[in-house]
Parts: sequence; C-alpha cells; structure tokens
Amino acid sequence: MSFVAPASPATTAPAPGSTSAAVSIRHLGKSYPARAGDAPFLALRDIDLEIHRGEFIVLLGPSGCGKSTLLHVIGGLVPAEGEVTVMGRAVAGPGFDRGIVFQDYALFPWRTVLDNVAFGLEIKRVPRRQREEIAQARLASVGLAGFEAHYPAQLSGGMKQRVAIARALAYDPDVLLMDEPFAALDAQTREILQGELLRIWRSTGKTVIFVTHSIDEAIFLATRVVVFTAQPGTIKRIVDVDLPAARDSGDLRSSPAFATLRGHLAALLAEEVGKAAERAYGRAAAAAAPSRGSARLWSRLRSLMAGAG
Amino acid sequence: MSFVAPASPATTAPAPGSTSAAVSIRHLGKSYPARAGDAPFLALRDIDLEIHRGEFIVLLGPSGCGKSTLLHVIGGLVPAEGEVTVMGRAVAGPGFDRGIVFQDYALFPWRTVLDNVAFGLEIKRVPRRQREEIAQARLASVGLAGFEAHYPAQLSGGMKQRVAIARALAYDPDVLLMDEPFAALDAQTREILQGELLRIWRSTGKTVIFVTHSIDEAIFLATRVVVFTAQPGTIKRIVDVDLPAARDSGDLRSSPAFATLRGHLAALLAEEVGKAAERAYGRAAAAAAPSRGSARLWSRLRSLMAGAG
Amino acid sequence: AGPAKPDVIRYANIPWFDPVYVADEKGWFAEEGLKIEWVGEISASQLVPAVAARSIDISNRMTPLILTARAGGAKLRIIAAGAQTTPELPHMKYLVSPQSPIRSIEDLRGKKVGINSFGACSEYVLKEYLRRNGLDKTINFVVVPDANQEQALAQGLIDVGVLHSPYYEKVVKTGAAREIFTDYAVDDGVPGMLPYFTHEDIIRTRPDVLRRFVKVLVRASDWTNKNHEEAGQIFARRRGLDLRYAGSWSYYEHGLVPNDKPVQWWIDYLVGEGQLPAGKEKARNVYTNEFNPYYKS
Amino acid sequence: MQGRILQVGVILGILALWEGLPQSGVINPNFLTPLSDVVATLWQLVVSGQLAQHAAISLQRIAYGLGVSILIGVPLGLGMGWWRTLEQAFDGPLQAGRQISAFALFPVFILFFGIGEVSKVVIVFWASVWPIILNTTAGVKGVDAVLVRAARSMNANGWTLLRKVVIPAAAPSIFTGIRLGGAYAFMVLVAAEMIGANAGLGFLVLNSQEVFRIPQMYAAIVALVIFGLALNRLLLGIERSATSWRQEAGA
Amino acid sequence: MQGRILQVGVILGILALWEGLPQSGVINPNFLTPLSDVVATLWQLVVSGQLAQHAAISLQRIAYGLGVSILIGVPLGLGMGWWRTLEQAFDGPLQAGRQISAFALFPVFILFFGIGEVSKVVIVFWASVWPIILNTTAGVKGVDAVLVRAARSMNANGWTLLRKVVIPAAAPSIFTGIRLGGAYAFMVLVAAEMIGANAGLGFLVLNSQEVFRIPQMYAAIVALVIFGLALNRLLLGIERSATSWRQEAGA
Ligand SMILES: Nc1ncnc2c1ncn2[C@@H]1O[C@H](COP(=O)(O)OP(=O)(O)OP(=O)(O)O)[C@@H](O)[C@H]1O
Ligand SMILES: Nc1ncnc2c1ncn2[C@@H]1O[C@H](COP(=O)(O)OP(=O)(O)OP(=O)(O)O)[C@@H](O)[C@H]1O
Ligand SMILES: [Mg+2]
Ligand SMILES: [Mg+2]
Repeated sequence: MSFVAPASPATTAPAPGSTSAAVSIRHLGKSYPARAGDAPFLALRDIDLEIHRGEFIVLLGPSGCGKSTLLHVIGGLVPAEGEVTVMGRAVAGPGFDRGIVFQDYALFPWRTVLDNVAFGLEIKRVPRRQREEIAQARLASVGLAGFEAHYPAQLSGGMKQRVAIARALAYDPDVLLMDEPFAALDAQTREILQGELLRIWRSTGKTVIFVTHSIDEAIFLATRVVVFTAQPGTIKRIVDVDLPAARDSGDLRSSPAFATLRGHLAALLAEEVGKAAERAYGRAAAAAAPSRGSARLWSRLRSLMAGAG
Repeated sequence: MSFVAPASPATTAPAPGSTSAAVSIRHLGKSYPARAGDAPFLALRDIDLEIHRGEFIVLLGPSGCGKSTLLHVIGGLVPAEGEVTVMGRAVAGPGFDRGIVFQDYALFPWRTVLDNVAFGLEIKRVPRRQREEIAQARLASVGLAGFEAHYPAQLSGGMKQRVAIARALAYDPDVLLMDEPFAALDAQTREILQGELLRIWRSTGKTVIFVTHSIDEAIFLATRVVVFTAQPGTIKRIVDVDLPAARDSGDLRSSPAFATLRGHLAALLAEEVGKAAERAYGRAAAAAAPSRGSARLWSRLRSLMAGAG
Repeated sequence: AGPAKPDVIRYANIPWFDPVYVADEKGWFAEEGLKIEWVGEISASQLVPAVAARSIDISNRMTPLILTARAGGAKLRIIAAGAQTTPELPHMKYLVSPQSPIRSIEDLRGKKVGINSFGACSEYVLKEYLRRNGLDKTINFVVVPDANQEQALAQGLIDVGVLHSPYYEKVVKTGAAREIFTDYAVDDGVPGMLPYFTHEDIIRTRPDVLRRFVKVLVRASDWTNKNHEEAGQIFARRRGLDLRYAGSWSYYEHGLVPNDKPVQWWIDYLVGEGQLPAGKEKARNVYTNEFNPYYKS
Repeated sequence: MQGRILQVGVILGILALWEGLPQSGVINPNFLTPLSDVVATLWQLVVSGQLAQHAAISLQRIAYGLGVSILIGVPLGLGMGWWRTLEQAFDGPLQAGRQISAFALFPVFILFFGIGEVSKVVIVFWASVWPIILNTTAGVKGVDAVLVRAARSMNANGWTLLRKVVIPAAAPSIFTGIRLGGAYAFMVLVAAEMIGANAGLGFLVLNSQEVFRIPQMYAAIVALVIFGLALNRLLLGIERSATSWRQEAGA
Repeated sequence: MQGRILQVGVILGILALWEGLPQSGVINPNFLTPLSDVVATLWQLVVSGQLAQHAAISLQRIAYGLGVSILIGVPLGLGMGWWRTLEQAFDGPLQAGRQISAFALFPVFILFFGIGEVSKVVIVFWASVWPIILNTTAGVKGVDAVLVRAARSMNANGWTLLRKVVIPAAAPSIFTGIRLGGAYAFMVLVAAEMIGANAGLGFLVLNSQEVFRIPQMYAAIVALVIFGLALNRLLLGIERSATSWRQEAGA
C-alpha cells in the first residue's frame, strides 16, 4: 500500500493522449482580470493532471486556493490558459459528458424542486414522463421525496444542497464535478449520501472529481487526493489512496493506515494554510495595523503545523 | 462529568425570568404558510429552552429540522408562536443585542469586503475611521487581510463565509447566532477560527448559539448541545459538555470522554435521520415508485443506527 | 390710461394672418395706451379653452366653435367681426393635386376629403355645399392637420384637401395643388367670418380696454385692405414664414361690425346638425357692438 | 385589510373631490365637469352605441400596436441584453429613436405609413416599444450569472438557455416593461388619432375639446382609463401566473 | 470590436439612406429633407445662436420636469414597493393616471397651470414620472429577501434600511426608469410646447412645420435627439458609477 506519490502526474499517469484518460490537464493557468491599478489576480498556476477513467479524484486545499475555479475550467464554464481535454476532446465549453454540483447550489428559484432536478434531462430532450420519473427517483435517493412541489426558497440549506446533488445525478454525465457537495449536511445524511455516491461510482464507472475540506471524507472516497498550495493554486502533492479492504469492512476509521494517511494530509494542508496566513498577515501589516488577536491567532498556526508534520 | 441531561430544560435551567437567562424560549412553534391544497408546514413544535449568559449552545439536528428557523426566530426576523425573551426582554424584532451569521452568507454584492464587514457598525453609528479599523482587524482575524477592496462575487465560497463571520464579530452583539459558520472552510482554517471564536467567547462572556453538523465541532465548542428531532423540529435531548481540561490540553479527540460523547450524539442523530428517511421513503412511495437504489440506501441506515445505538 | 403704464392684453401668436401683428408692428396699440403681451403659440384647438380659462384675453376663431363653447358653458362673446370670405380672399380653399380629374363639386362623389378637424368650418361648410348637391352621404372625411395636407395630397392619401391660409397660399403658389372652389360657394361666404372674441369677465371689468383694442383692430384691418402685400410681409416676418409664400390673405369690412347674419347662419346650421339645442341661442347674445366705435345703431 | 380600506378611501376621496369641487364652484365646472355629469354623459355614449364604436377601433389599434411592440421589443431586448455586440450595434439608433415624438415625425410617418390604420398602429407601437426594449435589456443583464453558469454546465445554450433561464429570470422586468408600454399605448392614442381618423376614443377626446364638449371629453377619457386599467389587470394577471413562484415562495 | 464595427455600420447605413432616398427622388425631398441639407440648416441655427436660445429654454423645462419626476417618483415608488398598504392605496389612481395623455387634458392643464412655464413643466413631469414610479416599485419588490433579512438582523430599519440596502439593490431598476423617463421627457417636449410657447426645440419643430420650413423641422428634431442622447449618456454615466460593483465584479 503506497499512498504517497511524487507530485509529477506524468509518472503516475499513462502517456498523454491515452484513451484511458478521462481528463487531462496541461500547463493550466487562470488569472482573473486586474482591478484598477492592480496586477491580474493569479488563481491557478501551471496545473498538470491526468485523470483516468473511473477514478475518484478528491481536491483538497486551503480556502481560496482555486479548487472551484479548476472545476469550472474543466466544466468549460470559464476560459483559462493551457490545455484541458475531457474524454480525449479539448474542452471548448460545457458538454453532456460533464456535470457540476456547484458550491453555491445555483438552483433556479422559479422552478419547483422536481423541475430543478429535471432541468438537465429537459436539455437532453428526455420525454417528460421519463424525466419526471428519473427526477423523482433521484430526489428519493437524497431523502427529499415529498418535496417535489416546493420551491428552493422554501428549503433549508442542506435540502437545497441535496437538490443540487440530485440534479447532477439525474443529468448522469461521464465526469461528475462536485464542489463540496456534502458541506451543508448532517453527519448521518452525509454518510448515507457518501455511500450512495460510491455505489453509483462503482456500478457506473463514472469519473468523479470531488472537492471537500474534510480529510476523512477525502480518504473515504478518493482513489487519489490532489493537495493544492495556497494562492496561486498549484499542485503540491498527489496522494494515492488504496484502502478498499478497510473501507468495505466498515471500520475504516480505526485502521492504522487511515490514521497515517490522515496525519500526512493534515500536515500538508496545515503547511499551506500557514503560508496563506502568513501572506494575509503580511498584507494586513502593509494595509493597516492588524489586531493583536489575529496576530496571535495566525502565529499559533505555525506551532500547530510543527506538531502535525 | 455528567454529560447526559434529561430533555426537560426546566430542570437544568434556573427559574424562568431569572436575570442570568440570556435567551429564554417557551412553547415556541413555527409553521410556514400552507401551499395550495396542503396543510401548513410545521417546522418547529413546542420548543422550551433556557440559555444562560455566557453559555455556548450548539444545535445539532438532521437537515431540514428547523435549526436555521430557530435562529431566525431568536434573531427577531421571523414571527412565531410562543414566547422568546432575550436578556429579559421579549423579542419583537432584531436588536443590537443579537447578531447572526447566516447559512447563506447574505453578503451585500454592491459593497466591498471591508464595507460588508463595517455594515453593522454603520448602523450603530460608529465613526468611519473607527469602524474601518475594527473591520480591518476582523478581516485579518479571519485571514482575509488584503481582500478589503474585493467584491463578494470575487471571492471563493470559504472566503465569503469568512467575511460573514467577520461581519458578525465586528457587530459585537451580546448573543451571537451562528448558522454553520465554518461549513465551507478547510480543516485548518476551521480550527483556527474555532480557536478564535472560543477566545472571543471566553474573554467577552458572550452567549453563543451555534449550528453545526459536525459532532466533533459541537463537542469541541459547546457547553451544552441541543439535539433536535426531524420534522417537525422538537428538542430531543440536551447534552451537557464538560471537558475543559481535555480541551485545553490540546488532545481532546484522544480522550475517552470525547469518544463516549461522540458515540452518544451520533446515535441520537442517527435515530432522527432514520425517522426522517423513513418518512421521506413513505412519502415517495405514495407519490411514485422510488428507485430500488434509494430504497436500499435508506434502509441501510437502520442497520447503521442499530450499530451506533 | 396714462402713457406711463399701458393696459396689457394677453394675446397668443396666431398661426394665420391677423391684423394684430400689423398694429403691433406699427405701434398703434401703444398710441392707445395698450400693450400686447405675446404669450407664445397656442395650438388652434386650445385657443377657445385658453380664453375661456382666462389664460389669454382675446383671440379669434370660427363662429361655430364659439357657439359650441358657449353651449358648453364657456362665457365668451364676439366683440368684432374679423376677416370675411370673398371670391379672391376666401377663408378656405378646396384643393386637389394638379393631375387630379376632380374639377367641380360633382366629381367629389365617393372621394376622400382631408379636414383639420371635425366640428368646425372645414367639415360643416363643405358638408352644406355637398348637401345642396345631394352628395353629402357619399363623402369620406378624415382628419389631417393643415400642415400635413399638401403631403397627403401629393401621396394620394386624400383626394381633396380643405386648406386655410396661409397653407393654401403656399400650395397654390408653388403649384403643388389646384383650387377647385372656395367656401365662397356657400351663400357667398357668409359663414366665412373669422370673429374676435373675449371673456364676459373682461367685458364687465375692462370695457375701455376692449373699446381701444377694437379701434386699433379696425385701423389695422383697413390698412391691410389697402396694403395686402406689405401686411403679408409683416405677418411673414413676425411668424418666421418664408417670404416667398407671404401674400395678402384677408379682406376686412370697414368697422369690423358684426351682425346677426353670419352668426344666425351658424346657429341655424348647428341646430340643424343637432349640435345646438333649438331656440336657446340668439345671435344678438353672441356678439356685442358695445365696444365698436364704428357701430352705428 | 388595512390596505383595502385605505385603497377604497383614497378612491372615494378622489371621486368625492371630483364631484364636490366643481359642484361647489371652487373649480369652474365648465372645465372640470362634476363626476355625476361625466357618468351621465358616458352612459349616454354607451346607450347610443357610440362608445362601442369608438372603443372597438381604438382597442384594435392598441392591440396591433402593442402586439407589434411586444413581438419586436422583447426579442430585441433579449438580444441586446445578451449579446454585447448587438447592443453596441443598435443602442445608438434606438437611443436616438426613443427621444423622438411621434408628433414631430408626422411627416415621416405619413410618408412611410400613410394616414390609414397602419400609421396609427405605428404610432402606438412607437410610443410603447421603448419601455419594453429597455426593461427587457435591463432584465437580461440583471440575470444572476450563477444561474446562467449552472444552466450552461448542463449544456443549455442558445435558444434553450434563453427560454429556460434568461426569460424566466428576466420575466418580472419584461412584464414591467410591457405594462408600461401598455400605458403609453393608451396615452398616445390621442396623438395617433390626430391624423386620418374619424373614430376612436382618442379622436373623441380631441374632437370634444375642439367643440368644447368638456363632459364628453371627460367621458371619453374615463372610457380610455377604464380600458387601460382592464388591460393592465390582464397583463398583471398574466405576469402573476407567469411568476407565481415569487408568491408561492413568499419572496 | 466586432460590435463597434457593426455599430458604425448601422449608423452609417441609416445616415446613407437618409441622404440617398430623398436625393435620388425615391422619396419626395420636400417631405424628407436630405441629411446634408438638415446638417447645413442645423449649422445655421447654431451659428446664428438661435439653437442655443431654443435649447436653453427646452432643457430648463426638461430639467425641472424630470427633476420633479425623480423627486416624486423615486420616493413614491420606494414606498409602494416597500409597504403593501401604500401600494394598495395608491395603485388604482396611479394606474388610472398613467393612461391619460397630457394632451387629452390640455384644457384642464390650461385651467390649473395656465399657459406659462408651469404647465410645460407639468406636462414633462406627467410624461416622465410613470416609468420612474413603476420601475422603482418593481425594483424594490425584486430586492433579494435574504439581503433585507441580513440588514434587519443588524438592526437596520426604516430609512437606514432603505438607504443602505433597498436603494442600492434596486438601483439598476431605478436608473432604467429614470432613463426611460428622460426619453419620454424629450418625446413630450413637442406637445408641452404646443401651449403658450414662443421658443424651445419642440416649438421649433411645430413652428417649422407651420411655416413650411421642413429642413428646419428636421434640424430641430436632430437637435432634440442630440440633447436627448447627451442626457441619456449623463444618466448612464451616473448609473455606471453608482453601480460600479457590477462591472468590477464582472457580474
Ligand atoms: N420560507 C419557507 N416556506 C416554507 N417552508 C420553509 C421555508 N423556510 C424553511 N421551510 C421549511 O422548514 C423546514 C426547516 O428549515 P430550516 O432551514 O430551519 O432547516 P435547518 O434545520 O436549518 O436545515 P439545514 O441543516 O439543512 O440547514 C424545512 O423543512 C424547510 O422546507
Ligand atoms: N470572479 C472573480 N474575480 C476575481 N477573483 C476571483 C473571482 N472568482 C474567484 N476569484 C479568486 O480566485 C481565488 C480562487 O477562488 P476559488 O473559488 O476557486 O477558491 P476555492 O479553492 O474554491 O475556495 P473555497 O474552498 O473557499 O471555496 C480566490 O482567491 C478568489 O478571490
Ligand atoms: Mg470553492
Ligand atoms: Mg439551516
């Protein structure tokens, strides 16, 4: 069981252009337009990543490092420099092969829950009866049967998020891009949906790219975890996860391999959050005197990092 | 160390009307208006809760059980039946004594990050220089120094959430109502902000009512955890948390008391999610034939429940 | 009225020829201790309401409009006869495009006629003429403002245009239209009087001002009769009108003394049309010669 | 409930002033006809069948004019809100156009559209199309980018994206434009019926002014207002049912 | 860039037709003066100082009329969008009012406001106030309830809530209303200057028709359009700087 791979994706992935690559990213960079009198904001720099068909990739990284941006780029919603191919074709825009669960849900307020879930199927021209059946089934699978006729404004935060998940599942793309899809859910519902997602992934052979902030979730779901650096986001390390036996036995968390992996990922992340904190603190010092509290706070992080590493 | 209290709040709280009560809730019920041809939707039923000054209360419960609704009622934003008093005064609307971090952030898109954080201070008529200093300090304390001039649309999900937190902290109310404030943050930033929140809570004696889905977070932060039942939300159990020594030593998670508490809360919650699932499944059966997958999925929950209990 | 403080008369810039322009140009009002306060242009349809609302003091429009306004409760009275229709200088001309086969009243059968409004001279005089020739039921009237009639004729949108001066002057002079007949055709132009009217309040409170106004008006009218060309030039200059189209437009009977005949013609006509109740209005009450220094009873 | 009472109060107050002020002589009743007389005159117009005749032709003009406004204005507004290119291309001429009164353009209108029904329909169109274009454009520009992004992620584009996302999201704004357009259609009826008309409510107003039949003028105006209100109600009903989610969601 | 080219193309196309159609005789040049003659006439009006004189008085009327529209329309719209009671109370009369053309009410306007500057300002006001009220009301109703809730949670209410949340959130819609109002102000100028005017661009349009100076009529219309465009630019500039976050945020 080797879970630490070198950062270069070239060594872990087959030759570029291989038909087994679901998503292939090369020299990707993304900067947001300059604000008046400022340099352009560099969100992602020099990302190289080869994702095989059927992989379950989890992206981990500090807040604001560019994970959502990367999903949007792969989804074809945002232009970027560099090269992204999905299923062998260069990405020029969105396609039926990719579906996204957005971090901010992005439900259509004028559509009922059922019609929100059926949206993608409408675009695919699935006949009404059929798409309503699919949508209803997907809603049931996220525990929202009975809420078909509600409007998004009538739902709780977690319920909205589940509608967004059901919408992407109903859309049934080859590559599923999920941006913190379970962040607003209680632990139990989350576990159920994690299970459901794994079941779908296994039985359909979909490729999943999944953003989370939970290291446990990452280990539980991923075949590989991609750890990002703080702004500008680059790939810091790619970590293989290979714990199928422990996962299926149901007590993954108590396995020693899990604990080691957890510690390793935590240390990698702490390092990056630490850097981000330092930068933020430095900028704040330039702009105005920061409060003593925050100075104390972020410096505490460094000791935390030392402990984890 | 007794962490399990009976559900009746009357026994754990001082006499009603006591000056030490920060928030006192009696016979609270909330139903949303009926939809055409439907009965009104009962979100909360018969909530009784006495919260002392300086307490850190965490609300735990399945998605959609009414936690946000309860915060909004206490915040004076939503009318409800029953009685809510804050600092001895009946709640008739919002007040300077309460501040909310919303689950959906609710940032003003036309205001810069700095001006969003300073909003509450403007309402309080704090002079410009002073409120900008406070806002800047609060932004630094959530790791966002340097982003003062950004607009919300230019931020990542986690950054927006941190702005919302900074805004409530800058507003500096006696009672802080926080709706899953750390849900969109990476583990490291989350830990830092948990620490910062505890520091503020301890040094100012604020009362905090905090919604989360993380049992670990609940135990780490709370003095008492209130567990809700699924819809309609009622108080299922109130659990005292008293682990100060373990918390300060820094290795709370490895303490056996933590593990016991964790298991107990998980079992309580699993029971409720299970009920909700059953109901949803039942409803779905009435509406349309649910997919086999979801049936299997939610039934798996019952075994999970059995294991946890 | 002392020379130091002249009496002010609020008066609108009338879009057709008006001797008031001449008198003002020549300074004759000042000689009588009067001062015309030009309030600007008021569209023709608002001249009667403007006098009735006391926004202006005196104006001139066709008799039927004064009669219907009185019937509607407006306290108006004619104080001087204005221009008269003569064969050479009519109130209205009936025009067709140069190539049109229409030559006489008989040719109008089934044709489309443009008039500037219903309920006044444009409609009624022609209708009367048609009736006398048994054609009135066959004609289709549509409203086209005078300013747009040349264009409507040229585009063949109407067959006949009913134009007042100065519009008919221009189209006839430029050859854009051909005259088939004038309103003199009906009772030798009796209904063609364009009288001056004012409000009863003024008659009551400022009779002296009215008397002097009519006096100057008669002086200017007489002068116009003798100096048509020059009067036309004065008007054209005042209005900013192209001098090429400036001519003499109106004939005034000396004294501008109104009488029963034209007024009664209109009363009878409007009663016949059902526009006025029978027997309620008497010509004598519609006008007054009290302020006319040339009136000899 | 309170609103209802106030509403009835305000309306009754206005009607009472309308009756009382001229009756008591505070205002010259020759110019402001007392309400009761106006109603009586209106009733006569109804009984004699004149009103039906005038209203029929005017409503037809409004239906065509406003219909064309919607058919042209909504797609144009959608296009201009969506494609910056299109907006840049047409913004200038449209901005220029909407300053110009149909009045000022009578010669041009006559030149191109004659003095028949077409020119009246065009004048109604001219007055009512601008708010429809402008509000539609503004509505499209205000559509939440997040929703467009979500729809695009599911491969919605072109006409589908427009129909399923942009139009529903901009609908409140589009309807505001159409209702404004409807009001201006009625407002301009008087001007439209200044050329080449011999019937219509606007014609009736003008003609009543000309012959100083002030009660009839008011009766015609009241009729115009009643039909205008009916149109507004109709549009509001369509708007409500098209954006029912707003009410249902209590947003 | 493509948009720019298309824009210039469209404008040049229109101008070319305007010059070519009458020059070639396809259209009678007596009714549609060729562009070059219009420009020459306009230039003469500029040089002789006449244009400045007419424009000054018209712009003053528009400034007052539109100013009053904004001062009355925006607060009224805010109130009606915010308090259902107020909307219920005034909606009826306002809906009725906005169907009525100033034209239809000329005799009444003359009675109440005379034939001086006041009546012209009132007519400009009457034409321009409705889109301001309607769009402001619609804008306020469309404010995201979530933001109002957030502001209320920080004890913002009444005037503060209005100023700091409702107005900024509704600003795009309010500005759309004001720009529409500005266009109608120019549109109605011709009508406003039909009673008791002896100067003004609208007067010049009408008067030119009456005195057979068709080129001058077109020159006056062009001047009207130019000033209207300038006003629109100005309002757009204010709007842009007031809602700069939209551009900055790329939303
Ligand atoms: N405006 C509304 N109209 C109708 N029903 C509503 C409305 N707002 C919330 N509800 C319903 O009330 C219930 C409780 O919602 P609430 O947002 O309080 O849940 P929650 O406990 O915060 O859930 P989560 O953890 O998912 O955020 C839900 O079932 C929801 O559907
Ligand atoms: N439209 C935009 N304009 C300018 N900057 C932007 C824009 N969108 C994102 N950014 C910046 O790009 C960076 C990356 O944002 P992104 O949303 O991809 O982060 P993330 O990794 O998803 O963070 P989180 O975990 O908090 O959601 C952030 O620093 C953000 O400020
Ligand atoms: Mg993100
Ligand atoms: Mg919630």
